[in-house]
Amino acid sequence: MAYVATRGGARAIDQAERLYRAELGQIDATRVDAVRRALPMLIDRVMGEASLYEPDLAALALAQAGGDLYEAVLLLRAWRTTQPRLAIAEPVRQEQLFTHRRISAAFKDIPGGQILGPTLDYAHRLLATDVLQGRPYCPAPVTPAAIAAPAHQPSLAAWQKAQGLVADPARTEVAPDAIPDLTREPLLFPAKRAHTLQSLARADTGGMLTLGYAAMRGYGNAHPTVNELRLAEAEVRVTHPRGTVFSAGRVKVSQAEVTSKGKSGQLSLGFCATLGWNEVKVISGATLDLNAAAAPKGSPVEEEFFLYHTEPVEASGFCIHFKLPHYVTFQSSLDALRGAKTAAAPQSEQVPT
Amino acid sequence: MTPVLQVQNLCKHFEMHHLGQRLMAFDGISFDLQAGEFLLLRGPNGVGKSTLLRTLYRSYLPRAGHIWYHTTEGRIDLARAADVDVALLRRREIGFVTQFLIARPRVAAEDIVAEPLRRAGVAAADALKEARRWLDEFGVKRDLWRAYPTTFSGGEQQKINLARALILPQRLLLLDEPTASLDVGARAALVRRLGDLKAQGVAMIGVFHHPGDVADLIDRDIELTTSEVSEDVAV
Amino acid sequence: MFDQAKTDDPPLDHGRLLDVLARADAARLMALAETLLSLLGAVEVVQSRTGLVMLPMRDTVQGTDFHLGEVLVAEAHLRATGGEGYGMIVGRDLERAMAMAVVDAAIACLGQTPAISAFLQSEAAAQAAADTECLRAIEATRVDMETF
Amino acid sequence: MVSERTIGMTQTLSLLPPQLMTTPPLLTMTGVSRRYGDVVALQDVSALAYPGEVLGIVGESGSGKSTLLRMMNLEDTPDTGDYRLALPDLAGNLFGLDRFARRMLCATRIGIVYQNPHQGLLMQHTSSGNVAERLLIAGERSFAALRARGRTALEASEFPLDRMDARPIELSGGMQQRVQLAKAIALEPALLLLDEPTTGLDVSVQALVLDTLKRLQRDRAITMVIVSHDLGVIRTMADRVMVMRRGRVVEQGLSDQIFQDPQHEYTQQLVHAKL
Amino acid sequence: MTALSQSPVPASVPVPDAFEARTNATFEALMWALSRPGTVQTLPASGMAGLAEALVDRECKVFCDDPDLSHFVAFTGAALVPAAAADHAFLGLDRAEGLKNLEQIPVGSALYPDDGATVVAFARFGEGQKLRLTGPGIETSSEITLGGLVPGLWALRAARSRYPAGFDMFFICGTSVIGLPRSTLIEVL
Amino acid sequence: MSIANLTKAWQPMSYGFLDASAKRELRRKMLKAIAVPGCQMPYASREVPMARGWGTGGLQVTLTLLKPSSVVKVIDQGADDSVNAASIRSFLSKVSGAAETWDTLAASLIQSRHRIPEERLHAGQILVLQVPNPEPLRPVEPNMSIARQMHADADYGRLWLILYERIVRSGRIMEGAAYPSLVNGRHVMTPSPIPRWDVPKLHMAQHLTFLSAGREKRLYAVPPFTKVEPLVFSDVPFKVEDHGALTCHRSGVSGFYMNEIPQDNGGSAFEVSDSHLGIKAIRQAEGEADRIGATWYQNGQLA
Repeated sequence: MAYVATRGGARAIDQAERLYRAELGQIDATRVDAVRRALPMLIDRVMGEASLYEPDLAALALAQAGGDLYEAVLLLRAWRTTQPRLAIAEPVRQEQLFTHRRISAAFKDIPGGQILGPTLDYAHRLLATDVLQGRPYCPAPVTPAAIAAPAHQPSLAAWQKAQGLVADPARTEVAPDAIPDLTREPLLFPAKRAHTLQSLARADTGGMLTLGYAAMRGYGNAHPTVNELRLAEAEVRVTHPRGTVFSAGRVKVSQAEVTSKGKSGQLSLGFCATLGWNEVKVISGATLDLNAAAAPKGSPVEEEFFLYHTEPVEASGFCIHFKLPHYVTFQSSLDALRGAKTAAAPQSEQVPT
Repeated sequence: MTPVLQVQNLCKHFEMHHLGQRLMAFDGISFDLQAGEFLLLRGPNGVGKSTLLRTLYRSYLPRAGHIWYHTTEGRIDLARAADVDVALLRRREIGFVTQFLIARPRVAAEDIVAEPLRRAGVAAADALKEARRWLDEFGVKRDLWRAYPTTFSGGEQQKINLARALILPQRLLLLDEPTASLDVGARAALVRRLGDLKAQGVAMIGVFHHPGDVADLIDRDIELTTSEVSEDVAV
Repeated sequence: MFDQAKTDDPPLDHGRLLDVLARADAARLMALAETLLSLLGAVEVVQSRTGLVMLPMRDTVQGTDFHLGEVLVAEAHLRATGGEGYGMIVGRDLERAMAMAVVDAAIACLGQTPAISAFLQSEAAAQAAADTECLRAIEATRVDMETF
Repeated sequence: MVSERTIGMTQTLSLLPPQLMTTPPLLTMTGVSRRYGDVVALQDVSALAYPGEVLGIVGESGSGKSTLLRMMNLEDTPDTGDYRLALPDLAGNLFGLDRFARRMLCATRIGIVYQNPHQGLLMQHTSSGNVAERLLIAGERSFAALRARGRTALEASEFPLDRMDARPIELSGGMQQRVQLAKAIALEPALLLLDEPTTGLDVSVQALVLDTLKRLQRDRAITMVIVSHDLGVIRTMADRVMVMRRGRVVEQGLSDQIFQDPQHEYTQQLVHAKL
Repeated sequence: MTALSQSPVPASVPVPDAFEARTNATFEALMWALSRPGTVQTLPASGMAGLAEALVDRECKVFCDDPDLSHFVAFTGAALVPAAAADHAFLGLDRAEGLKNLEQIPVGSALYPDDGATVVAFARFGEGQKLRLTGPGIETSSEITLGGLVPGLWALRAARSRYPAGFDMFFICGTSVIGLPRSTLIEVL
Repeated sequence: MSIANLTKAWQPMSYGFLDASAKRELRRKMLKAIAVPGCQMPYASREVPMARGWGTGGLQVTLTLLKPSSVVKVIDQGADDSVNAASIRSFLSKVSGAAETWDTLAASLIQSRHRIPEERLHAGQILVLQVPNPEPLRPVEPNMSIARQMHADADYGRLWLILYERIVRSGRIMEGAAYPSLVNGRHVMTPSPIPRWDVPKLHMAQHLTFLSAGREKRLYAVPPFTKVEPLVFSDVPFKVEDHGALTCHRSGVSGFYMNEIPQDNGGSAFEVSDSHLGIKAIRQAEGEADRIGATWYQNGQLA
């Protein structure tokens, strides 16, 4: 009988995974469907951070990870890698958003009006304990208005630019193919604005809130006021082989602008948008964008700092990689350390000086 | 015999831009100087004797005229010679002796004196030996040789200066009141050295407050007369 | 239900009809496509797959286009003797994309036949109605600022 | 070659080309112009430095003198101009060299001492290490030789050897300049560039540093270009002086002539302000 | 080894399709060709199209002087560009025109050596110009002969190489390929 | 004919996990990496089903190379049964159908974290090293753009300076793993955090080595027969760890890199770090015909 190594790393990891998955039990389409229907806000958050829009797969990722957000995002991001990129859609423009919610805190009323849309902002945060006592909670239906809201709303920033309240920098037209893409090229600093906004769109919600909150509390240069916040649906406009542009469907997006008084007597605006509906993320992100311009080196609102540190997959991966064995490199350092100790006494004899 | 120096219609004036004025120093100076000849410049204070010496040395730029200087490689007009050529000649064969020493901190007296020899390529030890001989000759006390002249009295500084200026035999020496503030011993040493140099064929032009000190050396003199003309310059 | 639509409406342009097909009810679209398939003759499937479409957005502050992230889509591309058909829909329903491609191919080969036209009109109407219903609910959340 | 010398506003006196000096200049720069946006930093500047000579460049801040020195150190390329050093294996306009060749040339043949030691030194590394880095770039791979050559260079710069492994950040300004100097001369460069090397130092320290420079110049006959707004420094150091103003050379000449008989109105102002 | 039955990965053994198998084998040949400059490696199919499908797609800029191949390259999604903008160039180096194109090919820079292009050309192996190769991938030195190439090619390569900037070459002869990376020093014998 | 049979079955995963365009990008960069040995090539670095820092860079290179006939060995800290190695190996075989092996000699493809096997790799083998931080200049220059310029200039003076000052301060070079090494006389690389013991194995080797950092998005290569020279002074020789005289308490082999196992009695025991070499030695001792291949080190000395 040949010698067989019995330490069994393979067995251990297999059993460890079983132990984890035993807790979760069987995962079937019903459970995935339930997760998708029950947790739409969480699904949106996972899709935004994974930067992959597919609610069923996000639900599957959440079910499979038992709700561990970082695991779910990693699952979805990794799965993304197996799929070819077919096209780059036409850029989404604010005036084309099918808008569900649109508010501004900067003005009492704005052109197009304040549309609250779906929100818990003014709800009382009461636990529906009745549910645990067998009485289902049944939300009351919306009473529709007689007329429909306009699907598209005017841009507040455009009004502000027209009023000269906000700088209106000339923009250069970029073909969708030529938009910088940080999933295909490294992030270098000072970052291109397209990289910054893409990185924020994919960033970790909690991390952005933390750094954004630091800026809001006073570690930034500017106090943010929500200029315009939108929850909306965007058309995914693609090109038919014959050249016709059409919409392949709609996806949910969130978008926020925050503002504060800037230099030269104008307002400064910060911007952030993401896939899915996630208000805390876009307000935090817009605050970081607003504060980045004048941020001191090494401060949490400096672009390099917040972009490097809010990437959820890199950050969580690096954090947990410290669980990996490092004994070979540790041994090498130990050897160098011991060598230095023995060499320290007769130093001059060992080494030419 | 070719003269060492031929000065022709030399003219110097100063333009003072801030005053918008032109100050005439001298005009139409011409003379020749032979090897071993000693020429005394005479005239009242302010007449431009020192200015002429400095012009010959090219510390001042002449306005017009020529300063033909004869070298072994041919003649060169110091009035128009390239800066590098002037610098080269100053290192090799044209000396200027003043009563002012630009001493540098932390350089010993003997090193200052030896420097021209060092620059001329003499070995350090030989240069130092020669420097000490001249310090001794001019009566600088032995315990000062290693000291820094910045702290010396005017007279002692002047001795260092002379030793330095005269250590390297030149072909042309310009002497600007070298005897001023010298003690009797040093003055005698200076005159001895100048006599030796003259005997070796060095041509000299001097300005002396007391020409009697060098009366035996003088071959010829030139009297400068006042020609002060100030004119307004269109600026 | 096709007879509900007015058949004298002008035909939809290509972009509009693709919009409608991509959003059309899956079951009704499939049913139509199955009926059209036999009319197309030999069909070559060029592509039937899922993949990603990168979705850019234009920042409202500086006008910079940037990438929001990728959207999973199903794509179908086929060639029939009289023309080609293409379908792309958000999501991963490959059959729905194929059905869209079949209808698109049929339009390319046969034009907007009465059956196709009726389908397009009624789907467009249904989609508009769904949007209106949604927007009426949204309008209910408008804050009226001129009530004091 | 006849160099035109502008004297005042009223007359010109042409100097003759060198007649006795047969050695060619080590440094020849001709027609160098450089604009930064709308700002003219240098306008048709030419300069020569002969072997063993000390060329002083004087002018107020913004006159272009430091820009010119940076050009000599190949840190920047002019819009037009030619720059040559008469060194073996080095032909052609140095502004045409690529980054890599420039870096090697500057590391091995040109030394520079900056006004701000932070610019020339790695403040967190040892003083000897700063000198060693220069030797390492030139390919020295023996640790013993690095130590020995570092020590020699520091000693020549009159740096106290018991502090050779101290970091510059722990040293006084004068000492920092000595480390820069040691680094600059470690490879016996053909050309030593000094950019306000004593500005910001105490007067006594300044004198000591100048004295070290003088001594080096005498003992090693290194060609030097020294830039300073301080006339005293230039007068002490330079054989010849270039006076710069607004990116142009307004006057040049033998050091004693520039200080005793300045021709240009601007030079007269400078000299009178000093005296 | 224990089977990880519970892991949510498809249980069946995946099988590469023909495209995957072909491009994988093509790349392997190219990789070894470049790793051992001058050695002859075998491609799964003859011609340049196989290299194109293994290497280029919509993220690439390709120069191609053969119309048939251009059509194929366009199908991969790559942009067809002038030689001066190409990251991959499929050239006919049997004629002077090819040399003109090679003169334009990007060589990258010391800062971004990866901007130096990949050049693919046909050649005849075992005849023509004798070359001595030294550099990484070659233990001491080796000699090859490459024919069917326009004169001046090696001089142009030498003139345009400024290591680490430069371009990398593959020569194809039937299903055989030889790689000459920029790190190889070529002496024309 | 129906819509259902026109439609292809959903392929939720590509062969070898990576989609074709990801593989093409890696292929392009791998070729450039070979063409400029030791020079870090930036690449997009896709997410793979493993957390960043767990070998995602190595994994992408391996997945690009994999085919059903590949024979794959994966080690972490020298051990095939190390948890991370086992995990990666089983993933690789599952997505590619490639065979798994623990035997260095049998492998066509070896992915490793922190070690190079003790048996000599032969021509035709590919070693993929996982790299956490590919930038040797990071200790002297944290800014990535400036570091890149320093590589372009071959400006390694400050890297040498660190070594110089280590000797000045400590009397010897203190660098442990990831010893900076000059490749092909031009680019300095970090040879991944392998011990100094393993660095000479890269010099003029028969095999091809790829080094890939997933989180940092850089990959580089050492082709066969390429000079890899650790930065050392001519009079302060490069020293590998002092393991030449140690003996493995489990397999009895000596003269190889060892793991130190602290003992209850306060001392240390040693076991050979290349675990399968130890297994082969035990099998040989038991009279089995399990051949140990030629090793880089013999009797504790580099052969």
